[in-house]
Amino acid sequence: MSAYGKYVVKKFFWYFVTLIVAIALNFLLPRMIEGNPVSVIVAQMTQGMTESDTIKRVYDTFAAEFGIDQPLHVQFFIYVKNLLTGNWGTSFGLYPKPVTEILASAIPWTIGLQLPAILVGWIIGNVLGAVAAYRKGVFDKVIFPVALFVNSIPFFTLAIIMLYAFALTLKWFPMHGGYDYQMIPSLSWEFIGSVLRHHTLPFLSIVLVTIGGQAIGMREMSIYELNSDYVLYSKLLGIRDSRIARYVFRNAMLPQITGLALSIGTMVGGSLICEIVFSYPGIGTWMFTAIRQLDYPLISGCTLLIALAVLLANFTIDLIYGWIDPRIKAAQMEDQ
Amino acid sequence: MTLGKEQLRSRVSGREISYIPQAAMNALNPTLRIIRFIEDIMKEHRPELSRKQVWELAVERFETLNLSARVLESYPNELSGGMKQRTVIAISTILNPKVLIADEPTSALDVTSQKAVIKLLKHLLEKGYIQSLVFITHELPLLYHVTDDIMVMYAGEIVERGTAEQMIFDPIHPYTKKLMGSIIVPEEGMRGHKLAAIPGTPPNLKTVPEGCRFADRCTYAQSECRQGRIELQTFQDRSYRCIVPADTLREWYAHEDE
Amino acid sequence: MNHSVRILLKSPKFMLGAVLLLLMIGVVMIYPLINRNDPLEMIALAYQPPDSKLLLGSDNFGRDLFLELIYGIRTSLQVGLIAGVFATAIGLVIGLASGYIGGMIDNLLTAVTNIFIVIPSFVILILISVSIDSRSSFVTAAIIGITSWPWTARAVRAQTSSLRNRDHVNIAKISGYSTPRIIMYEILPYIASYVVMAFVLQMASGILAEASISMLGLGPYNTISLGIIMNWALVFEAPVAGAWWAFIPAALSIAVITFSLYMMNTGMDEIFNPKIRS
Amino acid sequence: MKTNEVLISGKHLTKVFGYGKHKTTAVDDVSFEFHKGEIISIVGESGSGKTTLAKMIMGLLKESSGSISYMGKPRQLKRHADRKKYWKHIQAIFQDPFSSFNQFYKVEKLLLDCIRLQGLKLSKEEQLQKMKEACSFVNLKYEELHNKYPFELSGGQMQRLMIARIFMLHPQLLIADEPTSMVDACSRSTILDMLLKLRDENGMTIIFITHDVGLAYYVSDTLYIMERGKVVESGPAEDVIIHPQHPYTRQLISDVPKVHEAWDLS
Repeated sequence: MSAYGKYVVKKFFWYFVTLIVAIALNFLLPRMIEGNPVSVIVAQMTQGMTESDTIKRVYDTFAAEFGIDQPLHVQFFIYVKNLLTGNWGTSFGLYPKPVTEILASAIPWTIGLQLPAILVGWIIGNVLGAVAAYRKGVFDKVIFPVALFVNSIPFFTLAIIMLYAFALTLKWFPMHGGYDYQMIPSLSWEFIGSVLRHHTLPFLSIVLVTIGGQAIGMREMSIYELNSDYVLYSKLLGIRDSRIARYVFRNAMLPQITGLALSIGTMVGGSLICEIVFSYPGIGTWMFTAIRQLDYPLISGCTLLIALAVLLANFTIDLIYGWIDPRIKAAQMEDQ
Repeated sequence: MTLGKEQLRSRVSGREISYIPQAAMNALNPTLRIIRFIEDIMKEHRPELSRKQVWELAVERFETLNLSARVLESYPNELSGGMKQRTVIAISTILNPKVLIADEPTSALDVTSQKAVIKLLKHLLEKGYIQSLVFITHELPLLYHVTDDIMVMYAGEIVERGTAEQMIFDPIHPYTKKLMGSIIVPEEGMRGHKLAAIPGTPPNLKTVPEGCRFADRCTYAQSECRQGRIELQTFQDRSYRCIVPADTLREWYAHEDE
Repeated sequence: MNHSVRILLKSPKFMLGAVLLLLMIGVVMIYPLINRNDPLEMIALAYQPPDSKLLLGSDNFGRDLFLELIYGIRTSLQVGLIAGVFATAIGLVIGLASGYIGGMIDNLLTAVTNIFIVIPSFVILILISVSIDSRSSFVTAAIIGITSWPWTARAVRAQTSSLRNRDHVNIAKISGYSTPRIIMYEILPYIASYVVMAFVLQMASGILAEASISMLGLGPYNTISLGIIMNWALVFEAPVAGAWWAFIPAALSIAVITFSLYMMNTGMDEIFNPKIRS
Repeated sequence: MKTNEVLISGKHLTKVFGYGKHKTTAVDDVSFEFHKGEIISIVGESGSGKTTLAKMIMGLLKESSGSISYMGKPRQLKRHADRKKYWKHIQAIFQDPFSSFNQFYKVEKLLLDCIRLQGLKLSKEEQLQKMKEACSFVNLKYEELHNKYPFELSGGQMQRLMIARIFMLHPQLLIADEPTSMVDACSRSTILDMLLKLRDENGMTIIFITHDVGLAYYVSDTLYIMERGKVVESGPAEDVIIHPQHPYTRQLISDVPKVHEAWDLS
C-alpha cells in the first residue's frame, strides 16, 4: 500500500475510535440523570396533563426508545441501532415530530452559514497574517494588534454588537431569522435576496473573529519560516524575494491547516451561539429552544450531530493535509 | 565596482559567488522537490532554458558528481545527512560559480561522509566547475588536504596567513602554534605526545582589549603587546600579526619543544 | 524565577493585560462593599435606560444592571480561575505522566488526549450540564475544567518528552535522585512558563465557555454571570425592546477580560519562547 | 594505570528497540571486559550503537538480553535502591554541554549538589575549599564562575565544569559520551588531558565514546570498534590503530585526514 494509503487507513481507524467514544458519551452522559430518566422526562413533559392515557402513551414511547428495562449495554446497542436506522428519537417540544426531521431542516442553514464563513475567515486571516510577517513595519504594527483585539472578542459578543449597530440602530439588515417569514420559501430572486440579507450579519461576525485568530497564528508561523535556513540559502543563490515569499507562505500554511482542524470544534461552538443571537434557523437556535423546553432527545440529537460534523471536518482536513505535505509521506515511509 | 541590491542578487549571488551553509539539514525547503528548486534557480539565472533542458543539465551534473538522478525527484527529508550535504553542494555549484564559500560543510557528518564531501569538492575544482574555494572549518588536518592557503582567525582578526604546508609544520603566530599543537590524528607517535592547551577564553568582542587580542592567553606576552594596534607583518611570502620577529618566535618554539 | 518576573514587568503587552485585569478585579471586589444592595432586587421598572441613579439602566425585571454586571464579572472571573486550575492541573498530570514515563502509558494517554481534542468540548459540556440538575458556579467551573484539559496535556507532553532525553535529566538519574525530585527540579522549571501561559489561556477559554453555556441557558443556578445576563436579555427580547444596556456592557466586559488575558499570554509568549528555543 | 582487575564486564549484550516491523537491533551480541584504571574507547559512526551500549552500561537502558557484571557480581537494577547503589559508582559526561546543565541553577548549586550527593557534612569553609579545588583542577576560577548561570558560559567552560563535578564525586567508572565533539580544538586538548589525569591520579576507569579514531588513539588504552551494533575489533590501542585487522577498522582509519601520512582520496 502506498504511504498515503497507510496514512488514510491509520487516520480512519483513529477517527472511528473517536466516533465511538463520542457516541458513547452522548449515550451515557444524559443517563447520569438520577433515577429513571424516562419518568423524569415524562414528568416534566406532561406537566399539566391530566389524561392518564396520554401520559401512559408518552411514557411508553420513551421507554421503548430508551430501552429502559434493559441492562446498560443492551440499551447502548438499541441506541446505536436506532441511530443507524435514522431513528434519533422524538422531540418533546414539537411532539411527535422526529428529531431527525427537525435537524434536517436546520442543517442547510447551519452549513450555509458556517462553512463559507469559516473558510473565508481562514483564508483572509492567513493572507493578512502572512502580509504582516513579510512586510513588517506599518502592516505588522497595524494588523497584529487589531487581530489580537478581534481575536479576543467572543463570537457572540461581536454578533450582539453587530445586531445592535447594523440591525437595530441603522436598520441596514434584518434582526431575526434566516429569511423574511412573510415569504414562502421558493427559488425566486426575492427570496434569495432575503436569505442573503439575513445571512450577512451572522456571516460577518463569524468571519471577523476567525480572521483575528488565524492572522495571529499565520503571522507567527511565517516569522518562524522566514528565519529558517532555507530562506537564507535560497537568497544566497539569487532567488528573488517574491519566490522565496511563496516558499514561506506555503510552508507556514501547512501547520495552519492542522491548526484549522484543531480549532474547528471551538469555532463551530462559537458560531452556533452566534446563530442564537440572530435567531438564525440553524442547529444552534434549535438547541437553544430545546434547552429551554428541556427537550432531551432534541438536545442529544443536536450534540451528536455537532460532534459528527466536527469529526468529519477534522477527518477531511487531515486527509487534505496528508495529501499536500510531503513530510507526512516521508514520515510514513520511515515507519516502514 | 558597486552593485545595487537587485544587481547583486541577479548577477552575483549563486552565479559568481556561491555558498554552502553549515547545516545542510535545514538548508533545503522541506516541501520542494530538489529539481523544482533547481528550476527556480535557473529561472533567475538562465531563464532561456526550458524545463527539459534544466532537467538534462541537472541529471548530467548530478551524475558526474556520483549522485543518482533519483535524488532530483526526492524531497529533502527523504535523503540522509551525507546525501543532503552533497546535494546542497551540487546545487550550489550548478551555475559554475567562480568562488564557492563552504562554511563547515562537514562538521555534522561521519568520517565516511566527510571524506565523500571532500572528494566532491576536489572533483569540482579539478573539473573547473568552481575556480576558488573558501573553506571555513576548525578541522585542521582536513584543511591541510583540501586547501592551498590557510588563514587563521582569532577574535575577529586574521592572525596569520600562509600555505597549508607552512601553517601546519611551521606556524609563526603563537596562537597558530598552539592550534597546530592541538591536532590529533591516528598516526604513530600520537599517544603520549603532549597536546598544546590554551588557558583562558577568547575575549568578548563587544569589549575588545587594546593591543594584541591574544595577549591574555599568550605564554610570550610582554607589556608592549597590550599597547596600540598590532598590524599584520609580512615575512617572506606570508603574514602574521605579532610584534615579535618570526625568527625569534621560532627560536622560542624550538626551546619549548626540547 | 524572580528574573523572569522582572523581565515580564518590562513587557508592555503583559503589563497592559495585567493592569486591566487587576483593575477589574479591584472594582468587582470593592464595589459590592460600597453598594450593599442585592443585585437580584427589583428596584425599578423594566428596561429603564441608564441615568445618574441606575448607571446601566435596569433589566426586564427592573434590576440594577450595573450591580448585576459587577457581580457577573466577579462570577465569570471566579469560574475562569477555577476552570483554569482544574484544566491545568489535570493537563499537567496527564502530560507529565505521558511524556516522562513514555512507552505504553504514553501511547494510551496520547490516544485519549487526541480523542478528546477532536470531540468538541462544548458538546460534552452541554451533555454534562443538561444531566446535572443543580449546578453551582463551582460545579460549572469544574465541568468546564474537566472538559478542556487536553490542550494543556498535549503541550506539556510534548515539552516533557523532549526534556526527558536531555542529558541533565540523565545526569540527575545516575546521581540517584528519585523520579518526583527529577520532575520537580529538572523538568518543571523548564515547562513552568508554558504551564503559566496555558493556565492564562485556559482561564480565558473557561470564561468564554461559561458565557456560552450560560447563554444557552445551561449556566450555574442562583448566581449572576455575564453569560446569564446575556441569556436573560435574549430570552426577554431586550434587543427588540431597544435596551442595548441589557446586553452590550456584558458582551463588552467578556471581550475586555479575554483581551486582557490574551495580552498577558502574548506578552509572556514573546519573552519566554525565544529563550527556550535558543 | 591499567590493572588486571576487571571492574565491569558484559556478556552477549543485545538491545532491540521497537517490535514487529519497526524492530531495530541497536546493539547486537556485544561482550566486553573493562579493567580498573584503564581508559577504554568505543569507536563507531552514528548508528553504530555506541551510545546505546553506553546507556546500558550506565543503567539508563535495560538490556534486551545478555548480562552485565560489576565488580565480579551480576548487576542488580530492579529496585530503585539497587540502582541508587550502582549509580554511586558511576558518573557520566555527555556530548552536548548545553543539554547537560539545568539552565535554571547557578554553577554554585551544581557543585554544592556534588557535596550533598556524597552525604558529606562540611563547614562552609570546607565546602568552598572543595569547590575551589575542583575548579582549579580543570583550569577554571571558582570566583569568576560560581554566581553564573550555565548559559553564560562557553561550551568549553561547561564541559570542563562537568569534569570538575567528576573530580568532586570521584566515581569508580566514568562514561564520557563524545565529550569533545562540540568544543573548540584547544578546550578539547584540555578535556582529554583531564581525563588522562583522572585515570592516573584517581585510578578511574573511563569509557570514552567517540566517532574519531584519532582521539580514541590518543586517549585510550584499549579500543573497541563498533559497526552496526557489533564489535568488529578490539584490543590495545596501539595494535588496533597501527595494525588494524578488520576491514572496517582500516576504512575508518583511512577516512580520517592525516598530517604526516598521505590521505588517500581516490
